[in-house]
Amino acid sequence: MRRKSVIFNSLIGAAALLTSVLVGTSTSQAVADGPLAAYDAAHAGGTLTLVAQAAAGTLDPKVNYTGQYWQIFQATYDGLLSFSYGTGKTTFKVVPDLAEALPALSNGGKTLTFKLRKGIKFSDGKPVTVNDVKASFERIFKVSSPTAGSFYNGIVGATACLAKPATCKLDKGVVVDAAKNTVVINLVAADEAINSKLAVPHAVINPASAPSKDAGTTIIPTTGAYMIKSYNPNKSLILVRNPNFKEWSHDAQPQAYPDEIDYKFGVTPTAQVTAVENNQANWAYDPIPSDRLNEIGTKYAAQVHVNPLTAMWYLPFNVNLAPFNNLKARQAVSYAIDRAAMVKIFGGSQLAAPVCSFLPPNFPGHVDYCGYTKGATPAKPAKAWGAPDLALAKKLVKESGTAGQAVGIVVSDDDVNKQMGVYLQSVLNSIGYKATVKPISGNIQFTYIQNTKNKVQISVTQWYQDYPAASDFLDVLLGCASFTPNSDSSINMAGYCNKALDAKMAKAKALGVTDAVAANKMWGAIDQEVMADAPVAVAFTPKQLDFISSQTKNYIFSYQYKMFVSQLQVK
Amino acid sequence: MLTFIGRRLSAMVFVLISISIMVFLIFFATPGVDPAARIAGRGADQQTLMQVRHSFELDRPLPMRYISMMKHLFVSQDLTSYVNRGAKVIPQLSQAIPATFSLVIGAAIIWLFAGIFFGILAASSKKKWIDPTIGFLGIVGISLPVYWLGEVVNLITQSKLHNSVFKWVPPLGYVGLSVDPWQWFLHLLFPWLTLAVLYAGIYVRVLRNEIMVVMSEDYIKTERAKGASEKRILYKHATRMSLITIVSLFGLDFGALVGGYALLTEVVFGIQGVGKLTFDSLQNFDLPVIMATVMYASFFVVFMNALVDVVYAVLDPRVRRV
Amino acid sequence: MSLKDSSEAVFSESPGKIALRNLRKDKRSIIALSILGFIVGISFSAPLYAHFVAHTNPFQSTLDATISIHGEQKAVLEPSTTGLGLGVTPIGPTWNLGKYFLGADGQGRDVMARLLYGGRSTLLIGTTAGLLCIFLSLLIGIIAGYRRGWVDAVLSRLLDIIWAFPVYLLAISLSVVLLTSGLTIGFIHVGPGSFALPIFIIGIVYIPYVARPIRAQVLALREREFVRAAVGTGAKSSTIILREILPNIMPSVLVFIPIIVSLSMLTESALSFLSIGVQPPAASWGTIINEGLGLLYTRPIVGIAPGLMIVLTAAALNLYGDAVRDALDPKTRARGD
Amino acid sequence: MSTQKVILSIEGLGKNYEIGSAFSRGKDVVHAVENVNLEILEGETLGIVGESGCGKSTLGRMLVRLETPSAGQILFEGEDLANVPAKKLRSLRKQFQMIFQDPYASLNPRRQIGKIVEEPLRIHGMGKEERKAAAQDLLKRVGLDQNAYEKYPHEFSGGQRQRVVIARALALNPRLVVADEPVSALDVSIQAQVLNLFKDLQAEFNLTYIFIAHDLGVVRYVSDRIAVMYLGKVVELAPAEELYANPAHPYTRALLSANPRMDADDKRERIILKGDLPNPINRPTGCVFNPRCPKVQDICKVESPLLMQIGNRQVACHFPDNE
Repeated sequence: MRRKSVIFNSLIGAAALLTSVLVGTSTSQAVADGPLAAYDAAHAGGTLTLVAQAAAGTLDPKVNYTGQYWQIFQATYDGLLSFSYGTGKTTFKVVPDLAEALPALSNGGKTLTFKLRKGIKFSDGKPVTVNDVKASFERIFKVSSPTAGSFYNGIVGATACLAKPATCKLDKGVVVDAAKNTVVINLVAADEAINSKLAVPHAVINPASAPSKDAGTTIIPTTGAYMIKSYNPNKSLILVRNPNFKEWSHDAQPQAYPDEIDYKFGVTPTAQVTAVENNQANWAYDPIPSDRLNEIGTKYAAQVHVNPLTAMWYLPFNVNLAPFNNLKARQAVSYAIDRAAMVKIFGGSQLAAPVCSFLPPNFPGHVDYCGYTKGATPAKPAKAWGAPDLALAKKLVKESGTAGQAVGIVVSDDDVNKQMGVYLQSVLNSIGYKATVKPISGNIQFTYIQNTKNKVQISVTQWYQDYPAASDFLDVLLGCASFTPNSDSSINMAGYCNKALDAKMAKAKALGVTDAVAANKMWGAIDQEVMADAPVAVAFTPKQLDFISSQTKNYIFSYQYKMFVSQLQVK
Repeated sequence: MLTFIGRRLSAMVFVLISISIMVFLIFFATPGVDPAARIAGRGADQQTLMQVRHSFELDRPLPMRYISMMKHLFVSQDLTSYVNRGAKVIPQLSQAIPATFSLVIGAAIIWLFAGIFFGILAASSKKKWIDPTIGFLGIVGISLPVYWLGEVVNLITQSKLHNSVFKWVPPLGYVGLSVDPWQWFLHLLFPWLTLAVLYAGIYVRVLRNEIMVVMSEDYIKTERAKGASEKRILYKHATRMSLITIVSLFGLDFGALVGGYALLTEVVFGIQGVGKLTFDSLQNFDLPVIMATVMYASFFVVFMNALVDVVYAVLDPRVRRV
Repeated sequence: MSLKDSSEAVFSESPGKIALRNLRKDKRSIIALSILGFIVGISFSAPLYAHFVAHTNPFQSTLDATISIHGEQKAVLEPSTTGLGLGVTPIGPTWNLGKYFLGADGQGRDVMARLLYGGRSTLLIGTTAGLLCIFLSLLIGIIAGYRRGWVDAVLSRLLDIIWAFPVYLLAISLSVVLLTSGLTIGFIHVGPGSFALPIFIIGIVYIPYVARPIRAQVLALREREFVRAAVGTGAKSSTIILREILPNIMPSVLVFIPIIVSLSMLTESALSFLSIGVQPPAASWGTIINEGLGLLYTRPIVGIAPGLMIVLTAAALNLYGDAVRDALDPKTRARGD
Repeated sequence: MSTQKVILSIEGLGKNYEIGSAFSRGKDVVHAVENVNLEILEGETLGIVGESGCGKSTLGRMLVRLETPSAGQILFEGEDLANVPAKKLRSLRKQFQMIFQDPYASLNPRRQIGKIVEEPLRIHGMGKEERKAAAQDLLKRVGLDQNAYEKYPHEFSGGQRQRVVIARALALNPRLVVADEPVSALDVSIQAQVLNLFKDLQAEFNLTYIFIAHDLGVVRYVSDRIAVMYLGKVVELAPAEELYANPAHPYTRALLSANPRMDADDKRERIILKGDLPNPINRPTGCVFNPRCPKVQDICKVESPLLMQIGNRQVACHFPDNE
């Protein structure tokens, strides 16, 4: 998942299997994998105050696509399945939530059968029924959920719903039986990642009476520990305990500690830090401004939590436009960029690590390798990135015949991105291009660089995983299907389309349904093959830094949604 | 007089319509600004994109979109934001207005008092050093970039000296007067002072010069010849005449500030006023909010302009012919 | 009125010369001009400073540079080594002209060199925009005031629109267009990142401030008898405007110039502060303040120094403006002389 | 006199202003000048007198086309100045010039005297050296010092300035000069000098003057004929001496009696006018003078008297004096 403007989003995704070991850092508390500790009623109560620069838009869980609110939705809404509470890698596990158990598969993985828990009520007092479940799935299409066409298009009947959302009926795709309290979901084809897709907020269960368009700021009744009291995007989001909530699964939706959560908006990042330091707020949402890092790392070290993210910062080249329609030109830049320098701009080696594989560390399919470091080639990669190779880069530029060409670098206009742009300009100039930086508002940069009409040659962007399957990275970002010329929604910014690789990726996906380990091995090979072609240059993988006030206790990091908000203790 | 007011009103409406059309056209001429993809969400497929475009009327021709937006803004008053969907624009605006008024009125009181006091002092003081000193301070006042001054004030009160002298300074932001009058005052104190510095500088200079000009007029010389005391002349004639200038200047400045010119001060001090709302919506390319704030802002600017003109016309009928 | 007999006076001075003489005698103008001269001087010698004194390229990132201070090798961008080791802090002021006199910014570049280059941009943009504004205002003010009627009505409404138009919206939108693709209007092409953008925006924004008083003056001058006399001699409109009206509005125009240039500079810095003015890696005082904001807590000098330069320059311009005004119209000068 | 050539002939000349009124919706019309008929003879001086606001200045400005008439004709050598194309008008302008009341406002403070006097010559295309010589000559003729050429208006007194103004007016060698109260802003001691200058120059340049004043004394001194105006209308037109000796219109009589008497043997009683000059927007019906007229009769309130020839004078009154 991409971060929202200047803001880190949570890493969102489900871990089917995480084979690689998480990279430990000196600052991240080594936490053993395990279940959530038992509820300690002595610490219940109080008001938790969270601060952020801006609200994250609509409050409709089926439409909102930001980590900022997905973190909140975990404590408010429930799906049939959800990501587990717990510690360590447990937080990547999908567990049954409103369903009694994980689905029973039949029909070659194409049919999923759930049994709905009994006795759960919405915050408005009405019981959760199978009809609500069916309506909720139809609602995904009715409200034009951003993932309707990518996550849920495999449900039988989805194609018609996508074409005509207003009259969406999933009579064959989601079959419910009120008497037996069962829900059967029929897929067109088996899907390796279906459990994860059913566990994210876009698949939560809303009352059948929820509006059939984006609810925006109107409040939809919840099932979780909290319900929403009020929402004003320019001021605050207030959550209070859901009076109808009774814990049914300690893993899926545990009882919460604070009585109320006040999420305040319109506080600048530096004011957020000050507020947390002065115990006026419990937690700062936005990244800590670089000039405050040293201060909190020394004076407030005990309140800082750093954890790895499966995400990356990368530079998409436009492979259809000079000079980067030339392989050597792309490789030259990949060799030339000093990833350590970029890490420095980001905040130092404690907050990010250089990488050059497309799949980030800790990600299914990731292999430790680097083809673009001093003394290595894509064919003979090193284990890790060491240093840039400017001499080789200059040579490649000369060989490519693109030396002296003008290159525009399009970056967002926030501090860090702009600095990345300025740095890249220096690098591109030093290897023989005439580079200019074009910083544009972070709110449109992401769509701007996608549209081929805008003729962007190279840009800086970020990707934070959606669900932890290699297909999400490689297929979504570099598959032929993700490239639509002249559209603002063409996530394959490189415009890279390699038919042979596409076929391989399809094969790997199919293999994933039956043999995840073998599939991931295949993805690893695809990764190296793609990077030899260098449609993008990967720079580094960032880490998550949480800064909480001294009076805030019980910080638990979730690999899925970052910090568990409902488990923080203020008493 | 009625025809004059009528003419001013129709000119106002014309200006407002022109501005709204320009804002609209500039917005849609900006590349990459098409809200559909941002509304649809990251990586939305082309079908979803089309659905969103349709439901936000973005697939209709520009003039239709303009009329529809104006209708939602002024007639049904239910225009909603592109970014915070479902959030109605007009309540957002009306919630921001008290903060802006608090900021501007407070600052205005300070700068008017300071400006008038020092202006008269500079023009009347017998001591040789006072006039140049006040003149110098006035120049410094009008030369300070307000955003920079704000940041330096924040650096001092929020960080460097926050743990000693300025412990009592609350964090940045705004607290409503009705919520807690004392906190309202504390939160706004430094923004007031920062904003007032510039205008106090202007008013001191204008008032001093006006008084100087009036004092050199013939009728004042006559008064002097008649033996009126310097003080009496100053207060009765000079100050009264000069205040007419100050009042009209104040009208224009107040209109402009309430209409969003306090943007930088609001941004720097994190005050959720109209300026900040405008700035945020510009950053977000949130056209409905931009349109509402721009209409509101230009209304105030144009309205105060017209009001000052009308007041002038009442005082001096010749103006009406021009 | 002068009661001097004409036969006695040998030398004759034009009002302009008298004003100039007044101005030369005015201490304020001497102080202001020395400050301005100094600032312009050092700003335009920025390349010399960067090249010969600091030996640095202030537009090139040097994230891994090191310098030696007192024989000790130090990284320009120093990763934190205390506590959790979070963050990277640029080197602070060394007060050594050759080596990062005012320290480094987030990209490891010499702040002093950038400050001088920034002055160049700010002065250039401020002056050009100010003069452009004055020129356009003269054009609009004179045409509206002289032609009157519907021409005046149209131009006055145009001024109303500019006056009420949200500057920042115009700036942000135009900058997106210009930064990404450049803009071509007729034969004028504004390239991406060009200084023409801020100059153009600022030059337009302040037109109503200047054009309105000029229009009012022209309206009044038009009724003056010497203008009527010129009409009576059969002079063409252009002749009347150039020879009779223009010389009589020049004093107010001269008073406006320093004020508008100072305002333009402040606006340029505000636009750059909001990231919509001068674009990186180029510097103006506003962009340096903007960059300095990210270092306000660790290296406040990066943000404070350019602010002080702006205050100093604007104050000198305003001081000079005062002196010019008093020289042209001695009424407002302090009593007693 | 009838042998003299008519240089300018005015027929039915009128000027209206529209003004937006403060408290009414419609527009009001001010009749500044209404239906004036005059013939001006070559070489004569025609005085125009009246209270301020009677339209005499407007009339004067219309004669040299600094104002556009709303009605009527101004015939100058067969051209109707009221309807002449702009370009033609510019070239005709050198034939008639105007001198204004305020010598301070009449000179551009930012130009040298010489340049001011030269300007008309420059406009009409005279070479540089030639016009400098001409300007210096003119300055000499109006009685100014040689070095005046280099000076600026602020260095001169009112009387001197008015001489400059005259010099400028004469630069183009005009045939007709309209002087609008040319001496009323000057000290009494200077007035006589300037008036003498006017007289001298008239002979020298063969000029025709239209001399506008509110002061009957001044007009009498220079004029051959005098027109008396009241509320935009000419109420009496007569040879100067006859007018003074024998005013026919009650308004003329009132004006004369208000004027301080020079001749001690004048035995006419003083006539004090009742009330003020009426508002030009709400003009009285019938004879415009009727509300203030000492001899007012019923007909005066209904019917407006026409200007009628009586002897060698013209009077617009139902009951003219005929002593």
